[in-house]
Amino acid sequence: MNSARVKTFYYLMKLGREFELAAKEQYMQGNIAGFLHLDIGQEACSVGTMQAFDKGDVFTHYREHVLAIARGMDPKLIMAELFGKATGVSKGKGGSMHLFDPKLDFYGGDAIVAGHLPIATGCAYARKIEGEMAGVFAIFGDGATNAGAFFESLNIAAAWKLPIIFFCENNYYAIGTRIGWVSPFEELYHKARHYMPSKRIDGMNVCEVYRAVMEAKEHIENGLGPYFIEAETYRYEGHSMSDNGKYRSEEEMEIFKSRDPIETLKKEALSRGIVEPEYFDETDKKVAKEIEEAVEFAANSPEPDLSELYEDVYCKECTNVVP
Amino acid sequence: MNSARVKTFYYLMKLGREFELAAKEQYMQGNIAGFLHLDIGQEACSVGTMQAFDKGDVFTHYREHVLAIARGMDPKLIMAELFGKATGVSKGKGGSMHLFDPKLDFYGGDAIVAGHLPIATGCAYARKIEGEMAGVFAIFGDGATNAGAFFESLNIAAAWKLPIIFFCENNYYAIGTRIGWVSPFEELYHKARHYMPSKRIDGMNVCEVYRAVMEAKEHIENGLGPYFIEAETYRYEGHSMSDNGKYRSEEEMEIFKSRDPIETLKKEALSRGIVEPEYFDETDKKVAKEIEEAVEFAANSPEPDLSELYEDVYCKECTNVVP
Amino acid sequence: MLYREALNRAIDESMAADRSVVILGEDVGRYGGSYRVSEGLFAKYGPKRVIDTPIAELSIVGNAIGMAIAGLRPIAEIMTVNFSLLAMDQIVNHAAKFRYMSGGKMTIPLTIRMPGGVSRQLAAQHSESYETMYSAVPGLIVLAASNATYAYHALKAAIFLNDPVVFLEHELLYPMDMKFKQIENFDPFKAEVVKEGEDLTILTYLKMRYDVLEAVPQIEKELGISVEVIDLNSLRPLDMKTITDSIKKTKRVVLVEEDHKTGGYGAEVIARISEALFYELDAPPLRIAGEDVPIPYNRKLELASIPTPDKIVSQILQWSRANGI
Amino acid sequence: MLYREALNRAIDESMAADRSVVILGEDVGRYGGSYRVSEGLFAKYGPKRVIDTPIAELSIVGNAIGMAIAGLRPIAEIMTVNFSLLAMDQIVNHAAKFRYMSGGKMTIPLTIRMPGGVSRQLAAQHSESYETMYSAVPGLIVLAASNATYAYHALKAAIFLNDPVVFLEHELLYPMDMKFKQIENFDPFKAEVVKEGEDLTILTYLKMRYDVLEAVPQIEKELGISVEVIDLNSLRPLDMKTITDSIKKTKRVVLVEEDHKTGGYGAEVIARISEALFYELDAPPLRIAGEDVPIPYNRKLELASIPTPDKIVSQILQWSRANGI
Ligand SMILES: Cc1ncc(C[n+]2csc(CCOP(=O)(O)OP(=O)(O)O)c2C)c(N)n1
Ligand SMILES: Cc1ncc(C[n+]2csc(CCOP(=O)(O)OP(=O)(O)O)c2C)c(N)n1
Ligand SMILES: [Mg+2]
Ligand SMILES: [Mg+2]
Repeated sequence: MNSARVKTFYYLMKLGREFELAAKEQYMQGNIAGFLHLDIGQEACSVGTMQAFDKGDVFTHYREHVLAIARGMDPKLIMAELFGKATGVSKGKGGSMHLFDPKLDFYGGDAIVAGHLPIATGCAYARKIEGEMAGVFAIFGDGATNAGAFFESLNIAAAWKLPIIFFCENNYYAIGTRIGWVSPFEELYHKARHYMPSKRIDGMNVCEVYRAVMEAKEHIENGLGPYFIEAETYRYEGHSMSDNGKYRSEEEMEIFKSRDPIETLKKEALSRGIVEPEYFDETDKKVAKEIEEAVEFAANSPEPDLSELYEDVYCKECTNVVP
Repeated sequence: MNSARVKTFYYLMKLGREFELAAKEQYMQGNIAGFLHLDIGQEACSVGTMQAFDKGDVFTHYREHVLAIARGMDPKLIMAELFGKATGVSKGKGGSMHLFDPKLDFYGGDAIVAGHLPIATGCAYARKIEGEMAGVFAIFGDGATNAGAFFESLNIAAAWKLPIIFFCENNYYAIGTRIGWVSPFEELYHKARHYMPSKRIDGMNVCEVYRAVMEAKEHIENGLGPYFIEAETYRYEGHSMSDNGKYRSEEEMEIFKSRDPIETLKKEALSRGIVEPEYFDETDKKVAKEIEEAVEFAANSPEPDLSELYEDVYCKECTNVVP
Repeated sequence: MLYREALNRAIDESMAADRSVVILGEDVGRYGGSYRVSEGLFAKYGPKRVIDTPIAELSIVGNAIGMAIAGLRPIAEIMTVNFSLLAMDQIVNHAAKFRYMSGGKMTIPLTIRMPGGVSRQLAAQHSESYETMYSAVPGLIVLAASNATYAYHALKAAIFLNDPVVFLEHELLYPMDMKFKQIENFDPFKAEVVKEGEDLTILTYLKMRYDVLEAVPQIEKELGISVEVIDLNSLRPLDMKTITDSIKKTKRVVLVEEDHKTGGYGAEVIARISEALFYELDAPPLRIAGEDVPIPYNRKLELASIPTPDKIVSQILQWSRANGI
Repeated sequence: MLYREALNRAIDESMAADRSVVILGEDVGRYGGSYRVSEGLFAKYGPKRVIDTPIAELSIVGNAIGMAIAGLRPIAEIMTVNFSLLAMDQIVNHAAKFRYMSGGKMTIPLTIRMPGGVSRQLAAQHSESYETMYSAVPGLIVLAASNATYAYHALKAAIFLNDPVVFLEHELLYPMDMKFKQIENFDPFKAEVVKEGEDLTILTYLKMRYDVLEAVPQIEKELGISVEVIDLNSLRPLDMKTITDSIKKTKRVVLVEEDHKTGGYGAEVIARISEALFYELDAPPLRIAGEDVPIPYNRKLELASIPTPDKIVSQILQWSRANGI
């Protein structure tokens, strides 16, 4: 890994983490409501994947703030969305779970578990027949791998050799349900074997995530069909703000915290002398400022106008005629 | 295989085939309507499975006349159902696709592809917690193996080690769609691997089907969890009476017809001297008579009374109050 | 022109005109469609644009949404309306909501065709009408094609609209030979006054249009009145203007639908009329609809479970007697 | 008693009384239920009867049907009503139809609990009310619990009924502390006259009951009338008798529901009233309902999308002016 790349990893993971911490705080202050799913602990997945998969379409679920940031979405616009403001990326109508930006080919925040997978698969189909082999990236949790929609997507993507990467963030829990209680095995890449190349990686290590996705990208771009990656990871917080995460043991938490993606990268970069020590402090300061600005931007933004209620239900041509 | 068993196989397969031929004729005469899915060519699956799986619950799809016969349902009552008569096994309300008989633990004729699989799986759960390890038998086509409901069922059955046999009749076509067009491989037992023991057998050979199900039965009865069998088979007729089956080649048809389950069994039994030659003629006559009687019974049975329209929507206690 | 030919032509012409139009569904390709609606298209446009799918309705619609996001204009065929329940989440939670929850950034130009209704002895799992469910969903457009002219024009319109459209067809209509008229500036959202009349408005749609038209002469004769028949065509949006104009004239309204009465689409129509045209009505509105039972297989029971011309006549006569018409 | 405690108690007592009662759903076991309805049950009844399922709603309901066939009395919990769309095929094509299509041989004693409604800024994919869809299905029973007393008694009744019941709960009610009364010979199918009145009948259910009750004093004051409030409780069957008795007295009816107006459950209620009680009504019926838009995240917009006490007052005042009440 070259220095520039490692720096970017660090910067984005840090930005992501600080964003989440700020969001948490704002939630507790009542400026954000609804379901808020934090990505803390899983930043290596969000950042490593988006750095590698830099073209093509991205479909994601509701735990997507950091993914969106890593894709290039302005944290200001995300924070404003969380605040429900008119300046938010979805005009305040979507909230934390729905951060859409077609300009970044970023579609998501689907709040129906596995619901985005058939959509991603269909998108991959369209890209393929148009000859755009950058393809599609679809990310989801361990819980999603028990859903019919997930399996149908694997089957179709494999049958039609579609350019799509399935990326499973296996953090072992779907809310309070341990994956092993509801799946015959916890190593979920087995579910994709016989359908496509499929591997399990360390999702706490951003470089490993990056490399795996680069490999997968080459595979799909060469028209070899879909690719499956299972990344072992962990969320430090509860499932959402209304969950205290108490169903997990302290030991388990500690094991994963000792593998913290940001700390690991920093230590590694320092010990191998890839990045100069000052970089980290400077970056931390820069990030703090950016996040502060994002919160400020969100706080000072206007709420959507009431007239927005009936906007965006239908397209303009249709709005005239449909109720 | 002992002589008695082979005789039973022959008798039931012949009875099934003649039943189907009679049903076809009655359909063309206008005495049967709706969707009629014939099992001709697939009798080894219907008979071999039910002879082996002689206890436990059976869940099936709409191509189920011969399965029902092999389970012990009276052909008269099935034919009457096809005629839509009050004496039919479902009082004329279900028709060909819906032959239910809880007394035989026979639930089926589900006309939603793969729709019965989660139900069978839930039934297996209940049997398991009640300690009844005879378990459940669920039969379905190749087309069903692409449905979310199928995958969810494999996953759950495996996660909870349920006593259930998944039996796939791979006749290569779902109506006019060749399985290879919509699945990454045509050998469908791969879909169950990693979840449970899983094998592919010759579904045109009733003895092989029988043996495979016996093996599977032992597996589930011993509490080892689910078992998957893929049986290669072929339907000689179109998907239903409204399909001429023209999307398949003559050669393909001939190959399978040369493996005809009834003829194969007869030849084998004769050449190995397991069954005396007279048995076949006698049985054919007996079968012809039974089927004739079934048609007669159906033809002479009364139609359901109009008052039946609002019967059976709700249970008796509820009928008084619900619209 | 056969009803199914009208649909075929609409798809064919749309595909010829715009290469972003694709069709997907079970057996739509090599087989030509289970009701032969897509016959010939596979040969003409090839497997990339005429897509045989696995039996996985959730994915048929989900995939189509993804294609729409990628810039295609997919037509998803659901073999029978019943199976659309497997795709309900994709239709309602995804297709219908993406535009709104993205603050207008997402556009899902998607047409979902669904044959439905009570055909001939297909029994409970193959004989439904789900217009209630779909027409209740903000973000969806719901059209119901009763005839070749409407089917052709409305399907073309649907394909080129930038919103998801649920396009309902009736299984018994496919082989019917119908008059066909090419129309300029067609408005798919307008109801059709099929027959003018002065004393009673009958609202209907899909196959019931024909049962109503069969019943009308006898109703007119027995009651000595003249009946106006309106085919709603578009269920969401509903053309309240045409309905209102008619009821202001006739002062009476009957709605005929094939679906179960309780919770049928007619409930919404009657509720709107009762709210908006209360003072115009000279008699209580009447719904003639399917019975509140799953559809039975036996033909006699099946016919007893849905409106027929005879039943339409007798229920209207009974209603007219009760209300002194 | 908290609303959720009433539900918990109903389940607990049912499980204690009959070992065939089991509960399954996402996080219902070790976690205690995402709204804490099943708290304590796992410890008490163990993993065989309190079943943590994968995120696979189709299978949750499908499995439950299979359990019911095997002789159990499953309670399937769908975490939020939106996700029930994934199970729609199992609910509508299977649970609701098996008895009928088997000629009465199959019995599916199944309760499907679904929290729903507009909670607090959960946005479009988590804020629905699907009572329209379920109450339109022959073979289903649909109950809607607005309060602890009804929740407790009706849920117990549902569990021991021999037909599939869709049991609707509202997310905002779970933590509400409510009066509770033990009732003998409880009838889950009966509507409740919450408040008697002479001049106007307001029909409502679920959370809107509270919004209506909050609005009523001002309506009574401003209009100088007395209002009768009825909580429908049971949506299928609908207790037309209680409704009829009330309207015969008051001559006016308003229905308040949280769901989108177009195609909401209220349509059926208003249609029935308009058909059956036309001559009793002195004013057009009125529906006060949610707007026809997906539910937005922003709080102000969210509140604008559903009825509130203020809006109930103002819409009724406007309606009364327009109709000279
Ligand atoms: C179809 C559906 N069922 C249930 C839910 C409720 N729910 C939201 S997130 C979640 C857990 C998902 O877990 P996982 O896929 O592992 O992702 P993670 O949250 O761990 O990132 C559940 C059950 C939902 N949103 N959609
Ligand atoms: C969910 C669903 N989708 C589509 C159909 C229409 N349909 C009925 S049978 C069938 C083909 C099934 O093929 P397969 O599973 O291979 O069984 P086979 O008929 O070959 O025995 C289809 C598509 C259906 N009944 N249910
Ligand atoms: Mg997880
Ligand atoms: Mg097949």
